[in-house]
Amino acid sequence: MKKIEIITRTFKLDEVKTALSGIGVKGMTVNEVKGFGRQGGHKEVYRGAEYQVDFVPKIKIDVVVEDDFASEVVAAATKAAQTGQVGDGKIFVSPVDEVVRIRTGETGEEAI
Amino acid sequence: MKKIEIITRTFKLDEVKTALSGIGVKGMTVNEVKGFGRQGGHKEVYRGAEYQVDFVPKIKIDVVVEDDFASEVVAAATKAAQTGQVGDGKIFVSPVDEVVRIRTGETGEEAI
Amino acid sequence: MKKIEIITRTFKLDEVKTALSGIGVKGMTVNEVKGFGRQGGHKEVYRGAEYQVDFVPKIKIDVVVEDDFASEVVAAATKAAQTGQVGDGKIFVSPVDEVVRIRTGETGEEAI
Amino acid sequence: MNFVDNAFILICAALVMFMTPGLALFYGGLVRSKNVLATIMQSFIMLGLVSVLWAICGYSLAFGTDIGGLIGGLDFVFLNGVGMDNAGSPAENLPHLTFMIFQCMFAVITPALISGAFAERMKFGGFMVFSALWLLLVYAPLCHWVWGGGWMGEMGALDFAGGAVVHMSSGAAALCCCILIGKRKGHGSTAFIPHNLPMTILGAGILWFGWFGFNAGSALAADGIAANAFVTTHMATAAAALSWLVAEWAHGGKATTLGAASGAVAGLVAITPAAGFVTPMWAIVIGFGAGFICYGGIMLKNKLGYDDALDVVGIHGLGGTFGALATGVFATIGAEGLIAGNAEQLWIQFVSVVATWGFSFVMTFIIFKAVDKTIGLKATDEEQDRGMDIAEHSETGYQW
Amino acid sequence: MNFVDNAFILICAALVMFMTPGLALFYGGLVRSKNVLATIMQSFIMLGLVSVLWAICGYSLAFGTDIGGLIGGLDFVFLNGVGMDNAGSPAENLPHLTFMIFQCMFAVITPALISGAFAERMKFGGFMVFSALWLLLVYAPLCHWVWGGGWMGEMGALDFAGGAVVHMSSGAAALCCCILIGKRKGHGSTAFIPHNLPMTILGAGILWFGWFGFNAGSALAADGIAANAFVTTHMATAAAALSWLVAEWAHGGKATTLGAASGAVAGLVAITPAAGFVTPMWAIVIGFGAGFICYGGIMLKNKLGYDDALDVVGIHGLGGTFGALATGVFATIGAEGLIAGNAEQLWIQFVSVVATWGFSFVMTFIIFKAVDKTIGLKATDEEQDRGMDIAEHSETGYQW
Amino acid sequence: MNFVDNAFILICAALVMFMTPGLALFYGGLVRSKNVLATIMQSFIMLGLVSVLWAICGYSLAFGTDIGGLIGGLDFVFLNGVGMDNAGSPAENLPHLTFMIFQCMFAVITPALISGAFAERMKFGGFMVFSALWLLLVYAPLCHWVWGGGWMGEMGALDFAGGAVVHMSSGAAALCCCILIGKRKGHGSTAFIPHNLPMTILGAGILWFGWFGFNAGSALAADGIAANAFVTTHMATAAAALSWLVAEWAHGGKATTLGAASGAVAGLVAITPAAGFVTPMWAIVIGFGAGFICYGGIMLKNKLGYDDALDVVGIHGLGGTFGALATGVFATIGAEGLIAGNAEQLWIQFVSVVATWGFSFVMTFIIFKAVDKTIGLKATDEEQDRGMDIAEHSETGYQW
Ligand SMILES: Nc1ncnc2c1ncn2[C@@H]1O[C@H](COP(=O)(O)OP(=O)(O)O)[C@@H](O)[C@H]1O
Ligand SMILES: Nc1ncnc2c1ncn2[C@@H]1O[C@H](COP(=O)(O)OP(=O)(O)O)[C@@H](O)[C@H]1O
Ligand SMILES: Nc1ncnc2c1ncn2[C@@H]1O[C@H](COP(=O)(O)OP(=O)(O)O)[C@@H](O)[C@H]1O
Repeated sequence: MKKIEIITRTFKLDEVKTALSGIGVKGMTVNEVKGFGRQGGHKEVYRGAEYQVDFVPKIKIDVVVEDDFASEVVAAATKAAQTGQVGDGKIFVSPVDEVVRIRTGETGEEAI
Repeated sequence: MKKIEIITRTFKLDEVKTALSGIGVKGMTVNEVKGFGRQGGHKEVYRGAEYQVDFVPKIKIDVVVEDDFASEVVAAATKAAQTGQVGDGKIFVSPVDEVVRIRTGETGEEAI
Repeated sequence: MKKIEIITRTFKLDEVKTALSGIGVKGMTVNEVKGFGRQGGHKEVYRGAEYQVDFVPKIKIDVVVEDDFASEVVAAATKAAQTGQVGDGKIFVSPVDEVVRIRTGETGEEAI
Repeated sequence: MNFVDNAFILICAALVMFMTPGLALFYGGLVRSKNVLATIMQSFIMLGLVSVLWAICGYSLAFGTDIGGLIGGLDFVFLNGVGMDNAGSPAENLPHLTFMIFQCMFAVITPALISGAFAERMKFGGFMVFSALWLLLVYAPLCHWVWGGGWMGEMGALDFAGGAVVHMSSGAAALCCCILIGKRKGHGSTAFIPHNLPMTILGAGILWFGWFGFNAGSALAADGIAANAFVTTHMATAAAALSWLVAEWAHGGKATTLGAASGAVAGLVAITPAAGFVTPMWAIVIGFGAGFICYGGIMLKNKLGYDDALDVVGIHGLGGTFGALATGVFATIGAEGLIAGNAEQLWIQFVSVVATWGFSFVMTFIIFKAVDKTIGLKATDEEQDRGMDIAEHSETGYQW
Repeated sequence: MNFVDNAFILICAALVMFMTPGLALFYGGLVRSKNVLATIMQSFIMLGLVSVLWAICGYSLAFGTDIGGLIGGLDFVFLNGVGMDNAGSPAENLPHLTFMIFQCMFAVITPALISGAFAERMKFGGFMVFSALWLLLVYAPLCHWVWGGGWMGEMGALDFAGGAVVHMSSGAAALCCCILIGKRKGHGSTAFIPHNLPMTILGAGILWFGWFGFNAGSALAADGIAANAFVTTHMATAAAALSWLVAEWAHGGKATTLGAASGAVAGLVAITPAAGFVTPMWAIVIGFGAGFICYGGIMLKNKLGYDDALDVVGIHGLGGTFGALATGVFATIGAEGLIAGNAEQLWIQFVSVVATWGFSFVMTFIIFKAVDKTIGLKATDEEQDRGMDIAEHSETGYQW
Repeated sequence: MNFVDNAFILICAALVMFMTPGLALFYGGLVRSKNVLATIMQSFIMLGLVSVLWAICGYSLAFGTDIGGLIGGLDFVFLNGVGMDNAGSPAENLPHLTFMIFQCMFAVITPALISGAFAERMKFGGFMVFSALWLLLVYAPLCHWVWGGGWMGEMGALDFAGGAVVHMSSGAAALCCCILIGKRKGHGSTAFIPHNLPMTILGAGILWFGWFGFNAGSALAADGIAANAFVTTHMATAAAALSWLVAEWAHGGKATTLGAASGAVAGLVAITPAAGFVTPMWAIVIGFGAGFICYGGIMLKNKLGYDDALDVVGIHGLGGTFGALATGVFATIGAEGLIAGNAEQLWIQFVSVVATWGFSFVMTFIIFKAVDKTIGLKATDEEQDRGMDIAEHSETGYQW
């Protein structure tokens, strides 16, 4: 099985969720994160002193899926999250050895 | 080594922590996340307009352990987190190549 | 490619970021987490009742890099985050199969 | 000069002043966290901008010697002749300065109210210019018409504490602005859920508290009328908080905390023109009505689809209008409405409603267009995505 | 009629009104974030519910013509005969409406106080019915007994601003409710840590501020007694904030911010019955005592194990009782207590304490059981897990 | 005795009391979230500590029978002879207790102001001892000098509501403390960004509101002077909020919400010594000046590099000094300044400025050193890392 981590803009959450649901993803886990990258941050001012804030709010969506479903999920997420502007984010795919559904104790692809 | 990600109900944090400590886990890292799954979300109302909120607050507990300790950890976490109701969550196990303890620079199983 | 997860003290964020930027890391994703470990937590008091809070605020920095860049990143992060006191945190390195840059659809090392 | 009344009105002025930070929080809690400061700012800074303008010429335009029933003369510019005794004071019992500053607080909050309509997308620079012009070209004349010796007061329109001057005028301006500026990015597809409802409830609590100064203080004396206005204000507000909950419960199944707060504000608005003219039991009736009507108005907005972000039209526009008409119906104290057999009063109130909406809407339209063409008013989509706090003020509300 | 007193009491009434949103925040900050709105609501909406009931018949039951020392008659239902002058006013110097609305604010906050005991697990619908009944069946009679011409006042019990009427009555009701409703899910195993202490401190600040209206206003005139009540209120509160910190520091090693706020409220409660009767230095003594005693009461709760979520019994029940007895000891102004050689007063105070606790506890028991059987009062475990905000109001407090 | 004035000053005292929780929030929002409670506490607990000390001997040291122009005698220790009538009251029109408690609120907020300078690194125990000593050894004498019959008032120094007594004294103490205690860990390398600006704005709103009691109440009567002080306070504050924004905008390109709040406080500070002596239009001038000057002062701090965490020196020290001198220039009501042809007044003001800064700085130095050597004042780096809330109070501000 694969874990797909989608890091993208916060306001894209709904669109990505809908896209993934649409192709049959049944579950995902979302996290508010801060990203550092080419997009750059912004200036903040505090009583006349300027600070550069390098981190931009992003969301990270983790989805674990069967091996052969992974590329479809990646494609759907890419499509839904893309704006074409710097800062759209990344998708990371990594191996998962085992999945357990806590409620039932099921394991493997059954458990996803 | 293995990374075990336990995604479960927020109020189960203490029980899972105690269970894992009980079998000898020395460290873990916890995250507040939002989950989407079979459990479904809830309705919110804002001045007469209804919104469906699909995300439910969950916690994610990351534990990195030696390979042959992993299944015991998974079993203990499953037991502690189970309520039997939809929404109990998932456990994902994935490979870790290397671990470093920042304080000492130790690596590998020493560092866990 | 490798994912490097650096879990360390919150006030080390800037130093680690600067160190990694310094050796050429172009992007990273940061998360506020709570850590449980040897460092121990603290006592809280609420109207005369004492509670032990086991979790300490930490930050987790995720960086995905090319395979052969990984050890350099780990070394730089270790150096920047080290105070020598219990609670400095851990670095976990794990395999990543694929990376996609959402903006362009590029994949692999191009996309990092 | 009456020292009791002076003490009372000074304290009431302080209470009314406190409403503006209260409004800032009421509005601030309702927006998304990336816009909290910009929203708060658009209320808070009116304390700065409007007060100074009021001293320079706003007060004079509103309360200077009447010119043709339309506007005040320039006698009081730079607070010239506005002194520590009652010389020249429209309220003989009060030091002229006391009267002036009490009125100042009303002027401050009115443009702040409008800002709820275009929240989360208005640029700060343009907003300041818009508000300055609106104060001088809409608020000051209207205030003169009603309280400064102008035609509306002369006609006999009843407006105890600002149903027309404050609430209808800002409601009409809000409608105009939110149509002209257009929707927020994401409107219709994204849910704009309040980021901090406790902050909004706190704001509502402060508004309720301060409104006693607004309405009871409008008696301009610590007499029985003030007592009555105080009681009617409280009772209408209480009733409206309840009826909004009933409406919600009947409509959607759940009574909400925001509903209680919104209902309270609707009740405060509706009783404002009536406070000194009706009895407490009629105030309860007005309050009950206001909760239902303003709730209905917001349902309507959702149907019509314009993006009045924080429901200024539904609450202040509609609530103020209902209150003005209800005053024409239920007035029995120091004036006679329909139930006292004086149907004409209702007609007069109706005229004042139409005139206020018309005047405010048209003038707002002109001012908005002028500022939009010259300085620009709407933030870009990209700025809206980042949030107005960073885009306009280089600040963020919270760091956890 | 005295215009100075009218001005003073109207402003005091506004201050007392502000205490209820203050209480909402004080309580709201102490619960977990998933219950913040439901908790706030149970205070805030009392402004709506109780005020309307007060106008309909609550005021009349409390202050109508005395019937057998037990309850007021129906003379003032629907505020009939409650007017802008002092005709029929229990306070001759005040417009009847002013007296009525000042009393209304006391009625509003009392059931709100109880809600702290069953926080985080009470359903909203049942809560509303419970509170309405409690107001009419417990608060109104008690208020009549003490201030409306009833037997307790006649007996000579001293209660300057509501030690019995407000604090003991709500404390006793709180004890009864939290036993009957049972514990929150997780009680004993989970730590229920406050989610937003700055909000609680803000609430405490507002309470302290508003309480000047509560206690000084209870002089019903802007005289030296009011000045004295103002000063005793402030000094007792200050002393109690300090002594709570000392208790904490001696007991656990750390002085906490919540301790300072809790001590302040304990001091405010304890001085309430005494405010106009004791001198400022005795007020400091009472305050010091209150901090220690209420802290001790909470320790006791932790031992006894009932789940009085926000310590209404420990602070209002115990603090009010201590204050009532202390009044019997230290009264020297306009009344004589033990130190003035009048031991009987202490006995009278003791009788009033027993009667208040007994009456409130028994009546609350009956009302609670009746509502619980018919409508249901406790949220399910599943609802408590999701949080009362979503379960009962379909809202969440914060979105970051 | 005048009942109107009594009513007015009691309400004003309540308003001034409310400023201290307001300050707690103003400061609390500006620190990092791990220090929010400790920061709030250092203001809030002054309500406890200072009030009790004031009753015991502080009031007597300030207002007891003058001893050599330097300090008050012990006539009023334990509030001996401070009663419900005006016997012995420095203000004949007020009950002695009313005068005492109004002054008490000023004493409370002054040491609280200082705490902004050493925020995020001061230990609580030492802070309490430091503040107690500072109150008795710095505030009480200074208060006596200016208002209690001491040499500064006799010399003719004008300080309407506390430019010297409250703001310069705390500003000078702040400068001394922040140099002596040293910088926060991370100063210079880390950005210390406010964790909750809406909380700060709320605090500023409460301060503005309460300050009406501070300044208008300092007329000690509900007369035209009070009305004038009310108006000048509002206008200067409004102007300073605007001018701070202009300074920011000219300097860095963005007007900030914190700037509006900071400017408002700067204006409030600067008008404090002048409020009853200048006309509203000059107040606007003073306010405009204050915004620019205090903004400049903070720029200077950034250059000089001392760690005045929340800018007490820049705002209270500088603003108070500017206001004191401006009073010497613009006074025309009940006193004559430079523009009224009385250049000497400016010289007198100058002397009072130097004396206040000198006295407060030197005394603070001694007290700080003494407490630091015996009890210890600075938190360790490790404690600063964990946060003062956990280290000093075993609490955390928020749990989400
Ligand atoms: N190497 C990386 N490792 C982890 N996260 C990364 C990495 N590179 C980028 N990111 C994440 O992706 C986000 C977007 O990257 P950025 O370089 O700004 O734009 P783009 O994705 O358009 O190239 C960053 O804010 C960060 O959260
Ligand atoms: N495929 C998945 N990938 C990542 N997280 C998942 C996935 N499926 C479920 N989850 C997480 O597990 C939680 C519980 O899943 P859910 O389907 O509601 O119930 P259950 O675990 O009982 O089947 C979700 O809220 C989500 O956080
Ligand atoms: N086995 C583990 N799995 C996941 N996270 C861990 C593990 N061990 C430690 N951590 C994380 O590292 C942090 C520091 O660990 P700790 O044992 O306190 O000190 P040190 O790193 O100095 O040995 C913890 O707070 C926790 O977040």
